[in-house]
Amino acid sequence: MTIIDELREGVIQGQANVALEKVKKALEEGYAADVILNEGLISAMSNVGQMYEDGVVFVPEMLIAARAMDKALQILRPYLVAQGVKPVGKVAIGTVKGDLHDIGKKLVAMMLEGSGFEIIDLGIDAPPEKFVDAVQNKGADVVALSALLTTTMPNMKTVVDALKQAGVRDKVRIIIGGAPVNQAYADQIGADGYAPDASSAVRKVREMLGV
Amino acid sequence: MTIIDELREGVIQGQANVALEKVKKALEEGYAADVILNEGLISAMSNVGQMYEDGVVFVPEMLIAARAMDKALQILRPYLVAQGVKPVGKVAIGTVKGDLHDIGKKLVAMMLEGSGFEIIDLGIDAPPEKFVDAVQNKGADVVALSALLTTTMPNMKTVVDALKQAGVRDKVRIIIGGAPVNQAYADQIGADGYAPDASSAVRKVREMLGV
Amino acid sequence: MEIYKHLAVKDPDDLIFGHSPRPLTLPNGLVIGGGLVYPELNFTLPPMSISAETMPEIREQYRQIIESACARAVDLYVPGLVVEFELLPEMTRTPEWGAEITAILRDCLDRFAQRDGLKSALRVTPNDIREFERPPRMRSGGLWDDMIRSFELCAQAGADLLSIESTGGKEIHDDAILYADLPTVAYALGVLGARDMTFLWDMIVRVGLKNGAIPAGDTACGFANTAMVLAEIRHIPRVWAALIRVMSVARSLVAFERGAVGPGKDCAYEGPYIKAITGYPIAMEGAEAAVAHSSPIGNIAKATADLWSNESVQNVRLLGGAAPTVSLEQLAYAARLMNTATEAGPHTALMLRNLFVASDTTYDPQAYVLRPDVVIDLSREIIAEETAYGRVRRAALATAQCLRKAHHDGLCPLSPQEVNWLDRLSKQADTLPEAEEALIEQMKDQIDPEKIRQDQYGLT
Amino acid sequence: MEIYKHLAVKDPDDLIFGHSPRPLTLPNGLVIGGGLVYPELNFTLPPMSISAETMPEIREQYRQIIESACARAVDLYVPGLVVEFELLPEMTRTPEWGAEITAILRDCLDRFAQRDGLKSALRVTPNDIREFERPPRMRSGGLWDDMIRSFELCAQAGADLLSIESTGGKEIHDDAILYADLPTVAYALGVLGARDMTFLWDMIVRVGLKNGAIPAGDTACGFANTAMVLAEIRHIPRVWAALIRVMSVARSLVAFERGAVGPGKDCAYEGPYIKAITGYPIAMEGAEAAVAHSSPIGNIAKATADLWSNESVQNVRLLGGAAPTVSLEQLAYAARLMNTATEAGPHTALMLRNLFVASDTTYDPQAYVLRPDVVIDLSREIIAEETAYGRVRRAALATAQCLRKAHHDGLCPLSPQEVNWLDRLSKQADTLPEAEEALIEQMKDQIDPEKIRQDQYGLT
Ligand SMILES: [Zn+2]
Ligand SMILES: [Zn+2]
Ligand SMILES: [Zn+2]
Repeated sequence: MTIIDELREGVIQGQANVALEKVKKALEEGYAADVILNEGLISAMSNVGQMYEDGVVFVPEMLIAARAMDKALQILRPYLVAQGVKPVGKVAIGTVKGDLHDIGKKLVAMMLEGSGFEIIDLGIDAPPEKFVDAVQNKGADVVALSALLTTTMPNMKTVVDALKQAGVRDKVRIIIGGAPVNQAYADQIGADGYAPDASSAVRKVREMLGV
Repeated sequence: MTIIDELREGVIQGQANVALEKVKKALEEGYAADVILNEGLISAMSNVGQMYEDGVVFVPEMLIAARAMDKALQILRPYLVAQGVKPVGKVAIGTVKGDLHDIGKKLVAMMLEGSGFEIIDLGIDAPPEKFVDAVQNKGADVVALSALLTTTMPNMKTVVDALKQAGVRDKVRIIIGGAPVNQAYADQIGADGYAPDASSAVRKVREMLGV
Repeated sequence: MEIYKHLAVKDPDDLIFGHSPRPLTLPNGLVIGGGLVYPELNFTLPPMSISAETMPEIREQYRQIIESACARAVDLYVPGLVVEFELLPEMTRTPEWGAEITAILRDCLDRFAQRDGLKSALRVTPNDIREFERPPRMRSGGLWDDMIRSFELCAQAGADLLSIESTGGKEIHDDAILYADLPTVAYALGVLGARDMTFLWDMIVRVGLKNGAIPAGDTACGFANTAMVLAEIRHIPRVWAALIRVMSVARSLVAFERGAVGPGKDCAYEGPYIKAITGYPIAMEGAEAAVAHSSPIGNIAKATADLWSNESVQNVRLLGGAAPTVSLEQLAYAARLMNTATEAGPHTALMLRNLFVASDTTYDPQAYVLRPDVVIDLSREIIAEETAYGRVRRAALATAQCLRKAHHDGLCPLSPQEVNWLDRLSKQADTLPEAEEALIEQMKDQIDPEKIRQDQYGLT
Repeated sequence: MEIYKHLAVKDPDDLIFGHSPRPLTLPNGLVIGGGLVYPELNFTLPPMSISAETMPEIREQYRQIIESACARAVDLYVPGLVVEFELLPEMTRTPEWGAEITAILRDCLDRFAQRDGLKSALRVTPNDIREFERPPRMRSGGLWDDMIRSFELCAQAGADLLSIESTGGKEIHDDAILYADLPTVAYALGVLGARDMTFLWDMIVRVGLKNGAIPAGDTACGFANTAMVLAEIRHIPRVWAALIRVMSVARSLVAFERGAVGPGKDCAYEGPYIKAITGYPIAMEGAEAAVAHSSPIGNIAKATADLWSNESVQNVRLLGGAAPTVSLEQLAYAARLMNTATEAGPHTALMLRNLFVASDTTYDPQAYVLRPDVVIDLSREIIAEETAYGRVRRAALATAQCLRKAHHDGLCPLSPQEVNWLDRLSKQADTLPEAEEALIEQMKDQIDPEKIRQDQYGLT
């Protein structure tokens, strides 16, 4: 078992400290940062994601693995920067204004991160300006909007309109999700896509960015 | 009991032959045709309508009374024409294209007739041209549209559009009814009103024509 | 051809949900009427137009409906599922469209059968589009041809069960309901309807045999349910609707005499009579069908159901998911309760059945005539006659008497208006001639040739 | 303040629908928990924005909803009706709006009471809007003030019953569910939630007393139902959701210790425990609430209900009428069946209850923990402790053991993954300190001050 294998195993088991150790060791052993990232961390998360889809594990195992990956990433990040490794893409994600639902958004963010995306988490009850700011000033390639209430879903359109107003609509892809929305609603408000759950959100975002 | 009272009673009881006899007798006695109409026939139907609203009788009693009134009207009509009595208004009524439901339309027509309106019955599955013709060539003041299916209700809009196309939309009031429609739908397709049942349809049509 | 002279169920206690004397076993092993009650899910489109242009959207909607409903069925461990696809008229008039949707549903049901072991059956119900021509041609013409072709193509596309809500005689029946004209109702059901069913069901049975689909059953929906809905909104007396229900039995029975083997259609509330007489399993609907219409028989309809249906729900979105998926869950729990009772033993099942019965019977004569003991009694009367008309007449006479007694005994108290109408209708029933020919003769003058072509019923 | 040390219901056979040891009698004579089960109808708006501009349309919608639902209730002869108006957050933030709608509902219910003799009660449930500020201030600030004012104005506008779905502790509970972090769940429910409920319910009881409205009850909706929904979509293990349900009992109980008298909230599936412990009547929801969410307890939830609810349905149009009217009919038939059984006598009622129970318990541990005998056993364990935290801890330990035994005995078979998780969670429960202070100390480092203000819970 190589150190990369051990790292992967540590992340899958959700052992943050093991992951931390193994990343350090891998760097010492001279592995390139992008190799550690792709073959260690992202591969581990994709593994866990598959187990989840197969019904072998639940979300807690995924989240605990993601937490381990996060810890490891903190060590790895400076090396990635030095090596000039860019994230697959940057996603600004938030639950729209008036809506306090956190869970769906959290899962999508976690799975996107596990697939190599950089996440700008705008939190819940997020006003349109925050999304505009993320695109204008923080380089978001994708805006992901969540709403769980039929009364707050109209605020998704407000965000789309604000992005238009700010003249940045063309620079960004918009994806929406949440119980009350669907593809037809995405079309109607001028979003680029809709995803019914976290796994398909990752597929959809990849598709959108052609990665 | 005057002969008019006897006529009224005959209609209420749904005795067509009695109604027929009494109208003849009233004419012989020198009653004016409009008096016989208003104080005999229409008054009787309004009486039956009230009993229905009070839950004392059902629709069959009303229909049988209306049948008696119809018979009497056949005798009376030439006298009304001679006297220059006009109906309160003319209503062209039909179930829209693709829809075969008859009952709701029938009840509305019956109650309108009982209130002194002249009815142009366009039947069921009625194409837009029939409604246009009724307005252009038969003097309909009101077009009443019925639909019982969500799949045929869009054909109500087709009729409204056809009336516009033909340039007669302003000459006529349009009222709609039937299980799947409501006031909001009436507004949406540009009809003038909506009625949830036969009694309110009569009220609504009266209101529309200011009679 | 089977003429029913004896009851298949003689003891009221044997007339119970899940069990029919002649259960139906499908090739995939699903047994209907063999002990378990299954949900029968129905659905339709939200308000939209049906045309070649909208067909892609329509296909997608049916795909989503069936996918989501099957997933929920698996989540809820249903032991079996029946899906009814009731075509929209446009889909029968263009038979290819109906067949396409049938194929979509078939495909999804097969996938869930294979992947999740979900046992299912697909009932397909083309429309009786003959009435689109007025007066209708009942045995030939373009509409007839399209209707046959719809049956054929749907059967070939994967329908397991074939049904129809046939309308022969309805041309004059609607008015007869509204005018409370009992002889015309008897004529429409017993003379016209029965003759039409004979011709029509011979065709459906042939198509079924040729294409490996089961001829299931018909319904008096256009007759007795029209009356039920009118009674619900207080347009006609409830006793009148109850009489029409029992009078409609003889008409629906014709399908079975010609070769239908069940399960009867969900909206055929005459189903318990059909089951008592023929022994074939039936679908019923009640409380969970409030999505489609209100009814006075929400619980009692469960008493004798082999399939439990929601009648029809539009594919609109509710908080809990697509409305058809929501219906599936409600049906699944209702069926699960009945099956739990069956599993607990006959005594428990009978007690639950009796609760369903007791729940509704005192409120409405339409519920009263679904009491298992009443069903058995009146069924016995009905099959004492050998012709459809004779049975309709006997049904009218016996039901009027039965309701009078129920009112008198306080088992189903009626309002004074209802009692008055029961008398009026009863007197009308008394005037019905014994001989069918006499009624035909009597009707000759009254029939409006602009409404109905009597020659289309083999009458001259 | 009442501390519950003894069970109000000791015999599992006495824990049954319609009957509670301490029924509630309203001024109009409606008795809840006195023998009959009534429908409790909930409804909400279809997708639309809530603002001053849309308020006229909103008023009209509520007017139509209640009018149509009451008419159907009369048509179906319901012996009583409870209506719940759960405000939308905007209506609590502008308390006048919530009060306006309350007045509209009140007016309609009064009209139907007078004209048709429809006995009813109006439950009004303002929102816990404190969470709109993050981290929330729990005991002061503009949101708190608006929330109190909403209770006051709604009570003055005619609410009979006051409820809330309070959220104290939820700031950290959501994550704890997702991470399967049992100590944090215990802390959120037993330490934070219980403290918040004490403060909050003292306020609600005061408002109720002053304005003549009855403080009814709270629900662990934001906690245990969040877990249930996540279990339903397979995000978390079902045993985890079942544990959280029973752990939540101690928190919901606080409302009753502070003066709530029921009926408990519909979505509080911990209700049977509340009823067993306090003797107050409860609302429950299940199969008919599929309009709002899927659930594994569709039938068993009926076993102990005094009010039977649909949770919430949007005012959209179905073939059978407005969706709330459709729900009303479904609830009416469900309640009628239960009342028919009650009328038939205790033996029959108990048999129906047992069918509801048997129907669901083998499929899901969340159903299993609602078994009346399990409820009584675990309730006894819970009230053996005197503090909320002690009760939460005991609930976790006892429920884990109970589920292990149920699996072992084949009463509620679990998948290998579920068994694995039951072990993991059970081990976490074993590590819970006996003393509340120890847990508080232990949590100090873990709490993120950006998420929660501990001082708002009387903690330093
Ligand atoms: Zn039907
Ligand atoms: Zn149907
Ligand atoms: Zn809730």
